[in-house]
Amino acid sequence: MELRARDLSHEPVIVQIEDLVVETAGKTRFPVLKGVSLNIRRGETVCLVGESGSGKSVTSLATMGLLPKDALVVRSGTIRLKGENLLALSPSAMKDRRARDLAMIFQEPMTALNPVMKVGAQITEVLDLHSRMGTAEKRARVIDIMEQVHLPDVQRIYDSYPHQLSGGQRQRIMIAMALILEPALLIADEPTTALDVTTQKQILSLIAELQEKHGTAVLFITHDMGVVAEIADRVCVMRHGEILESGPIREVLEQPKHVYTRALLGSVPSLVPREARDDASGASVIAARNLGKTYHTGSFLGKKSQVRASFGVNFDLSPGRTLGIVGESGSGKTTVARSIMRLIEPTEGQILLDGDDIAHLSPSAMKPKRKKLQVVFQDPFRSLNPRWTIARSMTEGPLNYGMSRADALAEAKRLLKIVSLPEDALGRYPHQFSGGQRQRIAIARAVMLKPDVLVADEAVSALDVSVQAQVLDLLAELQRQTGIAIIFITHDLRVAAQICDEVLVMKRGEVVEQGPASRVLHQPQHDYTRALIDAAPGRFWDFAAGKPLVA
Amino acid sequence: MTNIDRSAADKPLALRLLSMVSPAQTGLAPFIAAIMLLAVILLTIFSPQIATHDPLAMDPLMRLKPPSEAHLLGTDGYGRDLFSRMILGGRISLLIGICAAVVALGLGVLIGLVAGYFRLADAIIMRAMDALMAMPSILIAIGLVALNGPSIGSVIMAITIPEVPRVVRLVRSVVLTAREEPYVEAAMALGSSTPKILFQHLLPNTMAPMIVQGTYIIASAILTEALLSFLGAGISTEIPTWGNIMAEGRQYFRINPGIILWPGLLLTICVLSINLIGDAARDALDPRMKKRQA
Amino acid sequence: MLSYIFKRVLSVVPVLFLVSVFVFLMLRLTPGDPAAILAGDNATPETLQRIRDAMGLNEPLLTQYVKWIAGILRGDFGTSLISGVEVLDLVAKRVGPSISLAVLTIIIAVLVAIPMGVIAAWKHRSWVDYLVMSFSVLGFSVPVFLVGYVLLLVFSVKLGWLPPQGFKPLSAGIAPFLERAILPALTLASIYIALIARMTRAAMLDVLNEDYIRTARAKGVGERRILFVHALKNAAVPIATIVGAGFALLISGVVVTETIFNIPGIGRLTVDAVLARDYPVIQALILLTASVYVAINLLIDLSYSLFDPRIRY
Amino acid sequence: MTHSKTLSMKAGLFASVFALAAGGALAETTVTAVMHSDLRVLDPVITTAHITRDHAYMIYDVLVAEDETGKIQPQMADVTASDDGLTYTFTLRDGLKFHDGAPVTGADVVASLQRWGKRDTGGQMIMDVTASLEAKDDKTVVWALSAPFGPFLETVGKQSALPPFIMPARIAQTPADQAIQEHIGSGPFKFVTEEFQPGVGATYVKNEEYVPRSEPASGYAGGKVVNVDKVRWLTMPDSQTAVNALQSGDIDLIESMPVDLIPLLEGDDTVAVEKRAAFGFQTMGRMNFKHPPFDNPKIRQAALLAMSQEPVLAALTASPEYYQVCGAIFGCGTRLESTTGTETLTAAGNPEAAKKLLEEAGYDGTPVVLMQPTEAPTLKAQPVVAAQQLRAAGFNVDMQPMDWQTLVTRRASMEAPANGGWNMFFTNWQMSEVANPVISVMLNGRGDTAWFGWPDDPKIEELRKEFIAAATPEAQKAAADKIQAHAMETVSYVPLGEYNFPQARRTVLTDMAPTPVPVFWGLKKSEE
Repeated sequence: MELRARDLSHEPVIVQIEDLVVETAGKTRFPVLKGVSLNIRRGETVCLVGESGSGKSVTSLATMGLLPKDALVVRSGTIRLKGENLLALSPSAMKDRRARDLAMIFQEPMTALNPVMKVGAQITEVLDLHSRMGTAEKRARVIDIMEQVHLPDVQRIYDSYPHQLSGGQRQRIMIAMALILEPALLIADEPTTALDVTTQKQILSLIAELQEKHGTAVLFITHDMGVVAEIADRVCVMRHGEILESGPIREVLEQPKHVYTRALLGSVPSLVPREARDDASGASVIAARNLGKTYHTGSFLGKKSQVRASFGVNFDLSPGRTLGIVGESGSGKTTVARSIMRLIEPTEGQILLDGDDIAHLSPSAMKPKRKKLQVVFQDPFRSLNPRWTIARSMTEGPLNYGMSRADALAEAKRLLKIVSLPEDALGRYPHQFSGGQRQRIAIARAVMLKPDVLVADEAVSALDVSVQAQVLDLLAELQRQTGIAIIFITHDLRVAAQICDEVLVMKRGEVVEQGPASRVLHQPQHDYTRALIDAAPGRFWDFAAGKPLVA
Repeated sequence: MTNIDRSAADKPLALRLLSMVSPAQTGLAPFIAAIMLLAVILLTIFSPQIATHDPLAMDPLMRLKPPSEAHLLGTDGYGRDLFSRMILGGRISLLIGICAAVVALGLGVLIGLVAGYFRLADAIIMRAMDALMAMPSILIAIGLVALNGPSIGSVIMAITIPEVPRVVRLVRSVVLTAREEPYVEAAMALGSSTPKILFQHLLPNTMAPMIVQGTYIIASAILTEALLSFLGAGISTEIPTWGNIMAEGRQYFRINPGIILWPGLLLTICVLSINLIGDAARDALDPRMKKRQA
Repeated sequence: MLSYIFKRVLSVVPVLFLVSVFVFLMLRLTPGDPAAILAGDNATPETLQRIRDAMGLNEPLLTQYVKWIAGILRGDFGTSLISGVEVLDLVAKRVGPSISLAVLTIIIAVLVAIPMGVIAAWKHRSWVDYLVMSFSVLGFSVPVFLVGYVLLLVFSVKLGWLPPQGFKPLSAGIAPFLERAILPALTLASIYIALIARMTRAAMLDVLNEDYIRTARAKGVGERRILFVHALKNAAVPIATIVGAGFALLISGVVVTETIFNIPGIGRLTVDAVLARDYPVIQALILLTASVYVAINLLIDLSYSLFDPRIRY
Repeated sequence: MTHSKTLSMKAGLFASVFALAAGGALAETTVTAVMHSDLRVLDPVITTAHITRDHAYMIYDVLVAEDETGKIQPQMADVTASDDGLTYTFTLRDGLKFHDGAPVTGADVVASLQRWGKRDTGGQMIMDVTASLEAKDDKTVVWALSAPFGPFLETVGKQSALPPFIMPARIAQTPADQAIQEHIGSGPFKFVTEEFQPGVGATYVKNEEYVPRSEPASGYAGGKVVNVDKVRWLTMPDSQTAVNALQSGDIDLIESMPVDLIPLLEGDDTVAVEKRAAFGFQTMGRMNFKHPPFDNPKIRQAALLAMSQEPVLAALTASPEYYQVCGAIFGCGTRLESTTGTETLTAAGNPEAAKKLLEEAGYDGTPVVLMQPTEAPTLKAQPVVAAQQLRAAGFNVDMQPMDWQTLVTRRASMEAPANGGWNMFFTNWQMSEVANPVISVMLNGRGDTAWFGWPDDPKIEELRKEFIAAATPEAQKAAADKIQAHAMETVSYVPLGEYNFPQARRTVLTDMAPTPVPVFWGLKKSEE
């Protein structure tokens, strides 16, 4: 696999956006897009890449004519589709163009389909609106497109509701719906972000396949450089409503001109595992022995059922080292994290903290142990009590363990400095900070108690890639200074590669592979691990270095 | 990556409440409502100063007089000055509303916290609440007034008790949701005790919905008081309320519609303002809490 | 599905049991003596005592409760202490007007409120929206009897279009029924419309923000189809819920409306019975209304699966 | 209101001509009336409620009855008295039949009288002196007394509150404490049991079998000729609804028309508002003799001094046209009228004198618990006005609102006010119920067996015996005067004046009897 390098200059320009300016509606106009221009040729894929708030989704919605009308308005510019200015069309004419000439698929396949309509009907609706086919003909056409997107058991799925399908299947339905009338332009707004990597890979190749077949122009919006490397012909890097840089994919990846692009590429974690560190002490600070959790559901009348959320987890972790637990959604990795934290009580096995089994301790017996075990959660917006000042949140733990308020505050100040936040942050509330800052506060709060073990549950997944890098650096720095052991739960192999000494790969509650990061990521033994690594987008490219990876 | 804008819900309560006073934020309606409510409250607070007559002084020989200079809105069936009774009546009605809200919230929060946090109590408490909700509130209220006699206290109790299950359900659901919040789990990890989590982390979460619910209870309590009076289970005529003024005026509606319409108008303005402010508070406090509990 | 229904029906039993206990205790703790009411002005204490004995009011509470429940299980709700008429008979004669009034009200309310709510959500923040919202807040804020009296004054007294009071059953013909039922139904509907319109609007606003509505727009679906086909069905569950929950509101409205328009329904029967301490009648009525309330909400719960295929039992 | 009788008669005539032309003559005539209260209790012996008595007048007949001058006349039976006044012989007239077809016999009469005698105050007094009460044969009943009972016929023939109605013996054998289950009489109307709905109304149909007396109707006596097919009583808790219904033609009669609403009917010639009878009601307050402060006669007198009738009456009845200030406990304009001791009551009261008396009596501010019914239209105003008057005289009044049913329960409690008892309440009597010392329950002075308030007053009992024993009208009057003076001195109760709510009828109703009890024989309804 390598970067695309097709010459499409002979193909006609399908869509041409010129100087598009979008502002917020109302009296105080705030510019959201400040003169965006781009064009896409037939059969070409243009990636709009940028972090949150860069304006990439607004560009796509403006093109579809779907801007929320009481919030955002187009001030100036043109959007030409096959020469026709879409912005000048009447609402009903625009409605007519949608699906026929330009179509869109969205990020969340879980919510983008109407939950109360059968999926076949939802695809058929497009034909109802834009064609005059007979019922049988419509059905045949729908079945055909469903087959084109490689859905299994098409006849059954035709009569299914969205909730009866998997995420990948739903996204295929979305694609079928978008492409059934063979529009000239397909806008894909983060269509794979919510999917697991293995599904993501399938969807990306499906889009490429259909593009090839129908010559569709694709505007692909993503924040993921890996995805960009997989599919883009050309890239436009956006920030703050402007396109900073655009060009053929290879040009942008190899010789980024803009400093922001360089920074962005530099923050993409590499899939190359970190250099192995010596296990200095050898003594494990925390260990799991055959740990498992089974949920029992059902009531006295209903059938009883069991869900084995996780089982057979074993590991040893010594101070100063990091264990990664990697898996897709539903793999049970979070259950393991919560069991270790004793936020839930495991149903089998042991958790040895400094050699003591804490798996079944009562809340009061657990209290002295909690000091040594701290946690950082995924969502920085929910992990701090919004009603408490930072000072109150940070001192909560130490006060629980009898530290004086003054000492706790002094310690909080010291740690804030370490996580690069100003001292006056103490008096402020969480909403006054950005996501990255909050996550750093959450980390500082966790280390206030000088724990031996820190569990980071998807602690960087909700962050933009540049912020992600900062937080990972911070964790590494803390580990270097304090010798804390870190259990890092993630779905992202790149992140795992970057910071883990050891990796434990989970699938459906079960550990399928376990070992030093370098070995697991380089010479995966299990098929699943291999599939995961295979599916990691852009794995052939070293973004920081701007060159292909040599395996 | 797209972040959902949660800023509105994350700000502390006071800040969020402040935002609702600004007309630029929420439109004019809450602003006007606040002014109207303030006017009604001032009118009732200063009713002794504003009243033209002693609202209790009766003169049966001067009954049911039409509006005149001496009696701005005329007189009632005992020859008492309607205007003076109406503004004093507002005071009692508002007092009943506020007391009912405070008592209902107090009881509801206490029971709701227990139900939300302790599994065992939950099943029993919620069945009892279901039973209370299944009984028509107005009938419970009439029954309770009959039980305790129509004093202010018993009317407040009668209005309050049917409101309690709604508050309990709300508090319980807030507690159940908040329990799952990462910051609550973080607090557990930080070694905070159950009472500390209950009262310092979970209880404040109920504040925003409780403020909103409280305004709605005030509004509905004022209406219920009027209904109780109308059905003959209200407070004594010696203590004027909007409800009993209207209830007494009911049979004279065709003779002098003002006896019902004026207090009715004032009551409507007051309840309307409180409801609008409740809506605005809800929008300001929690944009996600769109659905009004029925 | 069947086992779910069975479980839900079973779960109603403890609720109704608690209702029966609440009602029984509330009444027996209430001062007021049916014997004194029956005996009238000239009764001596001795006579009262003998009448109470004859009515069984001097037995221990538990005995009275057990007798009552045992009677209910046999389908015997007792006889009115005051008029001596059988409670079932008394209630049966009164149920008709209340039910037809309630049904008419719900029909009017749903027909008016849902389009109102849908349009308000569609024209969010326009004058239509503000108008609908103002109306619905107003609906919550005006005492029901005030609405009733104003309607009565305008349409019956001043304009003379409609009779001012009374009730004709549907069996007497649609026109005579509507003639007398329309004003009370409108009175009752005012608050119900407010409630449903408000919930419809809120639910529709939620739904209209959903991704699949954006998907539909991206397919080129027109506004009307988006509102009534895509959005409304998704908003149906909260709307159905509020229709059920609003039933409680309807009951208190019925009590008042029946008084104003002199309709011989169970609302008035209940108030009369409470004021007369006619225990068997009150107990039966509250148990009945509570059962109806629980049953309606049960049905609505079960109906969710009609609106939303994700809900399966 | 009718201002021109001829005009409305003409209108009525036209209407009936039109109705004839339309073939309406065959149509049923139904009179729909809104009575003063809801009919719930159907047994006329178990309760004194007026509405139950009115119901009884529809379906039952009585032995003897008052004519319009108050004289007792035969109705079901002729009656002869022996010279010594100790034996009364009743002879039933021919053609009397119960609604189930059975003839009325002496046995039925005896059983009915005996049940009545257990419950009615007057009846009890007669029963105290009864030697025997027997049916000699199917037609003859002989009532023998052991001592003369002056007002015997007046008591047996009284119009209120518990007249002795005649019902079949099998029904009359129901114990007097249990309500009867069957409603069968021999009166001019039959009760339609299936259509009886407490809280809604009751229906009566003409008793086709009834044979009226041949004399013209007079008061409750004479021929009870029924000219309509059906009478429906409707309950309307809201009097304004009733007025609306009257104007819209839904109903024909409002028995008790609130005076305040009369202006609504002005200018409507299809409706007439009129007083039904010369005598209306007496409204009164009763104090509790058992508990402080009203156990002290001086304080009772102070309360009497504090009060004034007119404000009470005005609040109750609105217009002087329909009320009358009157201090006579047996009623103004009656044979026994005396107003001794009520001079301040019928004037503006004398709060100053009341204050002085209170001081003298050493009133210590003990609260006076005044029971106020909140929902009974003819009873809720009195305590409110009285409370104001008592307060003006220095009483510490604790007015406790409650529904009427709570009040009737609570007034039976002999406990201290603090323990669920009371100090004062108010009620109303039809004038015929207080017309003499035998009938008037407030004048019973037998302590714990007396009426609520329980005065232990041997003196008044003596005076009542004197009245019963009085042989001549003059002697009766003299005894009654003494009772009035005594009652006011000890303040047996506080008469607060007389009022008379008018009735409102649509003018299609004609020939209504001017009796205090609303009876439905005699009246006619013309087609509109």
